[in-house]
Amino acid sequence: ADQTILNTSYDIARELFATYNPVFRKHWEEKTGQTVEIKQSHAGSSKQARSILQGLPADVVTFNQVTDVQILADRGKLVAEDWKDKLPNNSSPYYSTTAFLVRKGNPKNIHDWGDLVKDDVALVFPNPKTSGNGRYTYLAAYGYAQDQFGKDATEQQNSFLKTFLGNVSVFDTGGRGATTTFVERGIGDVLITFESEVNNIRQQYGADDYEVVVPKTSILAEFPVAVVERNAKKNGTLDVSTEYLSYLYSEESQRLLASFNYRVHNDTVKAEVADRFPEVKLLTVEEIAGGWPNAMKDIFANGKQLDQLQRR
Amino acid sequence: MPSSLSVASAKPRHKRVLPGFGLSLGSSLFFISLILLLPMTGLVMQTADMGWSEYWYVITDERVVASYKVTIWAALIASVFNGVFGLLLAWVLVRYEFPGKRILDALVDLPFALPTAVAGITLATLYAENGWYGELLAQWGIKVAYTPLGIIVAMSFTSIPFVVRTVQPVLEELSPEEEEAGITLGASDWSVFQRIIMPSLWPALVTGVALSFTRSLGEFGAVIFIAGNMPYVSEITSLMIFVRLQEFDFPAASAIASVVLIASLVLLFAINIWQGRYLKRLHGR
Amino acid sequence: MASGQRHQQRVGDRPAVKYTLIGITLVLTALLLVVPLISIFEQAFVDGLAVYWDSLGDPDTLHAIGLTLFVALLTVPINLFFGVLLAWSVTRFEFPGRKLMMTLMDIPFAVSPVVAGLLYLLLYGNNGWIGEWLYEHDLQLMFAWPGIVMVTVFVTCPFVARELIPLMQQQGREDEEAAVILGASGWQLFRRVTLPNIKWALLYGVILTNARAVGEFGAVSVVSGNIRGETNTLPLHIQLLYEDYQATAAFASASLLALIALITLIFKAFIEWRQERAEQLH
Amino acid sequence: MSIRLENISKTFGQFQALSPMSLNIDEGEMIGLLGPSGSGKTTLLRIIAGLEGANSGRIQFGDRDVTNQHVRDRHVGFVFQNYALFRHMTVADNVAFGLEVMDAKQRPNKTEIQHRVKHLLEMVQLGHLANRYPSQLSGGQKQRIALARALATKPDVLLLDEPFGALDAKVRKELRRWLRSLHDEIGFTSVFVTHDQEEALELSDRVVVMSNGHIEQIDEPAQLYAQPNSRFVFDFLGNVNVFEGKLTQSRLHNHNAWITAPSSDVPMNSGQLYIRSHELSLHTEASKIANLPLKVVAVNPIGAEVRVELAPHEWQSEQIWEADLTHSEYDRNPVKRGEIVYAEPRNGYFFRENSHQAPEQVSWQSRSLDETVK
Amino acid sequence: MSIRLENISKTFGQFQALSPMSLNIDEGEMIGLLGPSGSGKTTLLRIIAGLEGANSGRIQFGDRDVTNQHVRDRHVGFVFQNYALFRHMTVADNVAFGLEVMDAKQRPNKTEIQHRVKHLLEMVQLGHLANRYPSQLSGGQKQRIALARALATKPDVLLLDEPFGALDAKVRKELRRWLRSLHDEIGFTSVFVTHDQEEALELSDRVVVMSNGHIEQIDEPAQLYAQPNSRFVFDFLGNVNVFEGKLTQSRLHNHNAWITAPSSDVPMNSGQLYIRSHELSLHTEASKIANLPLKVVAVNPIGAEVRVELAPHEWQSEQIWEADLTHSEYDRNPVKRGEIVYAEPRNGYFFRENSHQAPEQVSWQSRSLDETVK
Ligand SMILES: Nc1ncnc2c1ncn2[C@@H]1O[C@H](COP(=O)(O)OP(=O)(O)OP(=O)(O)O)[C@@H](O)[C@H]1O
Ligand SMILES: Nc1ncnc2c1ncn2[C@@H]1O[C@H](COP(=O)(O)OP(=O)(O)OP(=O)(O)O)[C@@H](O)[C@H]1O
Ligand SMILES: [Mg+2]
Ligand SMILES: [Mg+2]
Repeated sequence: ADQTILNTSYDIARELFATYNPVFRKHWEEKTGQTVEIKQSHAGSSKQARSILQGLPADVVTFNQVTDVQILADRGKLVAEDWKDKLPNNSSPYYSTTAFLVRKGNPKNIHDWGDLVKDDVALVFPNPKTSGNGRYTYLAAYGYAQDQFGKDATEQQNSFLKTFLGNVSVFDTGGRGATTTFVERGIGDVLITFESEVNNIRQQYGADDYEVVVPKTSILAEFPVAVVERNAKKNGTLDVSTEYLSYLYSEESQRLLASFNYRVHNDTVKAEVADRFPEVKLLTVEEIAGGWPNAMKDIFANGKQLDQLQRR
Repeated sequence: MPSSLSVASAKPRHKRVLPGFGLSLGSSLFFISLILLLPMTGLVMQTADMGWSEYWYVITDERVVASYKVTIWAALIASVFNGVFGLLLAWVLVRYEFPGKRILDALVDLPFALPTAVAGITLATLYAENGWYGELLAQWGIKVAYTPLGIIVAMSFTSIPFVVRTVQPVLEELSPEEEEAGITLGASDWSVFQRIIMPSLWPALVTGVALSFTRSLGEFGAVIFIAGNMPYVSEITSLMIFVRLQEFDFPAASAIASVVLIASLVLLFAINIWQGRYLKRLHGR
Repeated sequence: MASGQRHQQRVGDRPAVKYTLIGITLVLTALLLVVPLISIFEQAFVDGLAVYWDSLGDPDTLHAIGLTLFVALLTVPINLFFGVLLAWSVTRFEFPGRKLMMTLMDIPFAVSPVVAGLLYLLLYGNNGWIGEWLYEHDLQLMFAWPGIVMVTVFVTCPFVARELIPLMQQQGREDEEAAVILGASGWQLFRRVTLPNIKWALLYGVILTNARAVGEFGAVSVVSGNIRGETNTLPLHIQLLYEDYQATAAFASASLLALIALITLIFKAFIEWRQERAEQLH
Repeated sequence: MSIRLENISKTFGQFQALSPMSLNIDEGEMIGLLGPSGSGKTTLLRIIAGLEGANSGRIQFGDRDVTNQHVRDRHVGFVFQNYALFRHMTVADNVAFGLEVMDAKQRPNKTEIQHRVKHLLEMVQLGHLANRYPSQLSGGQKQRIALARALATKPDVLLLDEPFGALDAKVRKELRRWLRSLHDEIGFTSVFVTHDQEEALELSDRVVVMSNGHIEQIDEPAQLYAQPNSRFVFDFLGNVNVFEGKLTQSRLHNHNAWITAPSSDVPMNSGQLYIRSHELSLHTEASKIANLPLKVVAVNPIGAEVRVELAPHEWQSEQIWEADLTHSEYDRNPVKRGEIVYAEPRNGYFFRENSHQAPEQVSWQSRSLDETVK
Repeated sequence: MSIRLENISKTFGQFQALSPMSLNIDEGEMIGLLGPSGSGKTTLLRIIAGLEGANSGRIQFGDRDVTNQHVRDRHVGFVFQNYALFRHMTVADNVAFGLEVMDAKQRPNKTEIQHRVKHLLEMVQLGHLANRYPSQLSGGQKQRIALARALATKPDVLLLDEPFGALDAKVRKELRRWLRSLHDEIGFTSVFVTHDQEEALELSDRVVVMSNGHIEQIDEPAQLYAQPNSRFVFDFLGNVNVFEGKLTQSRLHNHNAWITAPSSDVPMNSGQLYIRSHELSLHTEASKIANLPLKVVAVNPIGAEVRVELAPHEWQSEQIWEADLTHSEYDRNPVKRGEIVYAEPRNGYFFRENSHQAPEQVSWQSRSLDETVK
């Protein structure tokens, strides 16, 4: 190959990019006549960010955590300060939201966040401390509470969240672990995870045993992408890297992304798959917690809101 | 003759008899420094960045302290269980002949070879309430997976070879005569075991249990899949380190890691010294 | 007239005790070690043999197997070499700090593998003082195979020495002194007198080192970078497959690891058996 | 307590360690098992103790058939070759062990045990070492502690495996005496193993000589010495010179050397003449009795006797000869290294060629045989 | 090659294993290091070999100062106490080892090595065992192989640590003779360690008696036996009876027992009289020379002499006495167990109370001292 780039991505995107890469390779060859080889690295996105900071020579990142890209800009000046503005939609070619997976027939009758704090409902979702997925879940619940009880009703919000956290049976460290716990170990009544993953699970474990419930309010989970400019420059792959990310916005790519159960921005594709993605009121992190940096600082940091609510 | 006197009184330089002192000690020091100690400087430098009070604050965080308790208790129970089971395994492997002994011997090392995550997932599969063991145990009202009990199971699985492999050689070396002496004096098998065999096994057994204990303190992969990771209940210290890493807080992660490391080293060193004393009593010099 | 009677003079040789203990051990081992092993294979074969073979034939899996063996192939000789020297210096000479050295040797047992990986990362990663120098000279240690080898060496380094030290202490240095008096040089001494005496322990150390090197996950995962087809070792690959909802493929690979381990261990048992037989012959 | 072994045999795998043998030991007797390495001494002792099971045969202690009894119930004292003291226990604890593990109903109380231990330690003259560990004791001290431990439970039978094996001559001798007096005082029946003929002869009431898993001879020491009934026993009891000769004209010939048959009433034949080293005298020329030219190899005038080593001169013998002279004999004829001397036997034992019978005693002296042999 | 030790001393940590000592060994001499356990014999031997470094002092082999030379370069043969044969090599390979590890330029070629090994094995009479492994040999055989191995490189100095320690009396004696003849034949200088006085006296040209890291005495065997210069040496050489008495009226008294001073030219004093066991005669009543009533404890009429054990009767001695009688002496007065007899010394050695001087020889015989002592 004329050029080689390394795409560093979150752990469950292996299949996705394994499908996207040949598409892009063809596109790039048509466009420039050059061949490109794309290497993939998959692991938890925080860990990936850490690795890049310590020298993993990634050219592009495709994460499921805005903070993890941001840290590359903040700590290592590896990514442009204004990376969010480099590509449309906050540099998020696709997005998803937090949804529920319940057992067949929805025996506990779960329809929205409010149903999750019932006494006899056991929840499974990954640990917000270790997993982006978990943080989204927590923020979504928080957003619902704000929505429900009013922005200032801190006490009610807290008591809701406390019960919500108290209903958790198992805190796995990652989304996949939580899934296994729920599906294979048969623990819990509701698995809370990304909508995209919920569909994955149904494909993997059979559509019949589980039902997806998408709550009326939820959170906008963006899947940010960025070029690691310092590395790309060093490797001389800036152009192809940029194109690798831009091309994710093409109609062909968006269709591909939708087929992996992600929500996309391209209107044509959106219309095609509308039946699969019910309307939801999507709150942004900005709206719920004043943006990721604040969320991390005020909610997830050591001893802050989450810790306080979890205290015995 | 003054000249010969002065020669005679000069302290002779004695060359070491066996070759390779310089080479072996040099390489060992080099190896230990490069592979073991140099990386430790990373830990030291990370923690040195924070002040003492901050260090103290990080390592005494309420949730972290809770995790110490869980981890230490679980590791303690797991290593004590391993002490008993490992001793039994070693005993059976050394003392008896039976079909399948070699396979049993080989199986002992299995936990070393399996990636810890695989071990964790597999154990979780077995002990979950819909797993082979979980179902059985559920009838008795015992839950293992996703409780502190699960932590113990995972820890003891990953560290059992330490006990077996340290006790086994010592048991093999044990002379039959002391035992026979005990029996001719009229002692029952149990008193011989307890009063004659065990005192000779203690050093090895304690070392094995200590190694198993320290390994359990540090275990992560196998435990998190089965622990449930509930705050204050089933969060282990390694998870706390992992959380700090996820938060990109390297100094805090290093600080907590240093607590575990120092505790382990102190324990091992103390045991080395104790063992030296104990053996000295048995062997004279 | 009594004939052919046997007495049980060693403790625990009474059949009741013996078979109870063997029974308990076998049951416990079956429950604690064998069933998990079976469970791995069961999950590997849920979808049938064809799927099993397919998942092992995947190029990424093949590469991961190759890389894992390559790492083990480098790690084992390094640790063998230094392990022997370490054991030699500790058992054959008296010097201040000997006890300390023996404790330091156990550091890898005391350090959580993830922390071990982190230590290396902090030192050789871009933020470390060595790392910066390495970056400037375009030397990629971390997130490439050298880093993987380094942490694997770290994690497995005590095994050889730990196997050798008790044996060499017990054997004493008289044989070697005899050889020196007869004029043997250092190398001759080692090859012709020491090595034949310690070869079984050495082999055992190698097998443990190998088992652990092949199976190491935590430390390697920190420094590997997880680049598919490049720095993914088999344990990492298993993790990846699992995360990616390819449980069957993951367990197929895991079963392969278990198999590698079992084969080396059975190989060990075989060699021990041959040794015993040889001993009985003379 | 008397001990009765009937047809005891033992094999290890294919190897016959003991051929069927019987042995009766009287109450209060002290029996020495003597034999070269590998002759089965330890095996026999362990079978008596019950530490090893016999393949066939029966063992009785007094009237009690103990064949199928466990070691524990045979109630014997056993002293191991290398002492087998419990390394992690003090001397006092070692001695107390046998008492402390007794059944609760038989066990003396704490102070009683302490008292007994103290007494035993004083008996072995080591009261001051009660709190030491075995590793801090010398060989002789260890040995005594091992004995005290074995005696603590007042066994009727005491078995000792090479009790003085690793000690130096002085300590050995002391302990030997001490054991003998203890034996006579307490009156237990004892069996001990040794490969030292002097020890066996000096210490035992009767000696059992073993070789290759057989009993070669059982006799009182003096009897054994006077009438060894095989070449093996003779050889093993030591210090013997062998003259192998062909009978011609009532002389035994070996090349140029010869010895006359002492008198016609001993029907001599070709065969081997065994002569103990103190039954030789040395002369400057051949006598009527014998022509045994020997070259003096070494002279060792130390102690009660002068030991002269001699190499056969112009005739053949497998081994160097040795003559033990009294100082006065030596003074009469002070031989020097390198000299040729002529030996003359006083008494000897004759083994016929190709025969496994007991030897015939021959004497060239006027003094009657009985007296010499006593 | 002669060996010269000057002011050699050695400490292990705080413990002084050897106090500064000097020793000259002539070329071709055979020296025995004799002493009780822990007296530093092995340490001294290892220092000569270079296996241990001395803390001070100088060692010369011939004209060569080897103090700072490595073991390898000292070119000595060393036979270890427990042989230290290479377990995984055959007998032949063991013997060949020293030759095979020589520098390429010095090393004999393959066939030459084979030849030499064969020769050596024949020399130790074990040619037929060339292909066995050490574990298949008996103790005596191992010992010889260890010797052959040490001799293979033709060392000028041969050092042996308790070469006959673990063997039985018969084998021991045989090997002893064999070693002596080998020594005389090849002519190396040898130093061997033993704790057996008989062995030391019989085998060595000179004996070095050690105790507590000191050299007590260096002398030829006969001289050592005749003139031990300290209580320690006397005691250690064995079979000695001690009479401790106060001088009153030219008699040494101990309770009711007494011994007269032999003649006025020996200025006697209170002190200890050492009498060897063959220097005693037994009588039915006290004589003018001595009144030493003793009770016969045991009579052992075996071998060249009759050994009688005696307990002091109404006086005090730390140990049992022993008298070695010739058969004719015994026949004249055949004492019985339990009888009271009166001993009379012939020769003795007198150690003054509170003095560390060499003893004075005393004799009650008409025969001159020189003759007795020879
Ligand atoms: N457990 C065993 N297995 C096989 N052979 C044995 C065993 N114990 C003893 N033997 C063999 O039986 C024979 C007699 O052994 P035993 O120990 O009784 O000899 P011993 O007379 O005590 O010799 P030593 O003086 O060397 O102690 C020896 O040839 C020995 O090798
Ligand atoms: N490496 C050592 N460290 C400390 N002490 C030692 C060492 N080697 C010997 N000693 C001590 O030095 C003294 C002399 O020991 P050495 O081995 O020379 O005695 P030995 O005369 O050979 O005794 P034995 O007859 O028991 O072999 C002993 O008290 C011994 O404990
Ligand atoms: Mg024996
Ligand atoms: Mg010694």
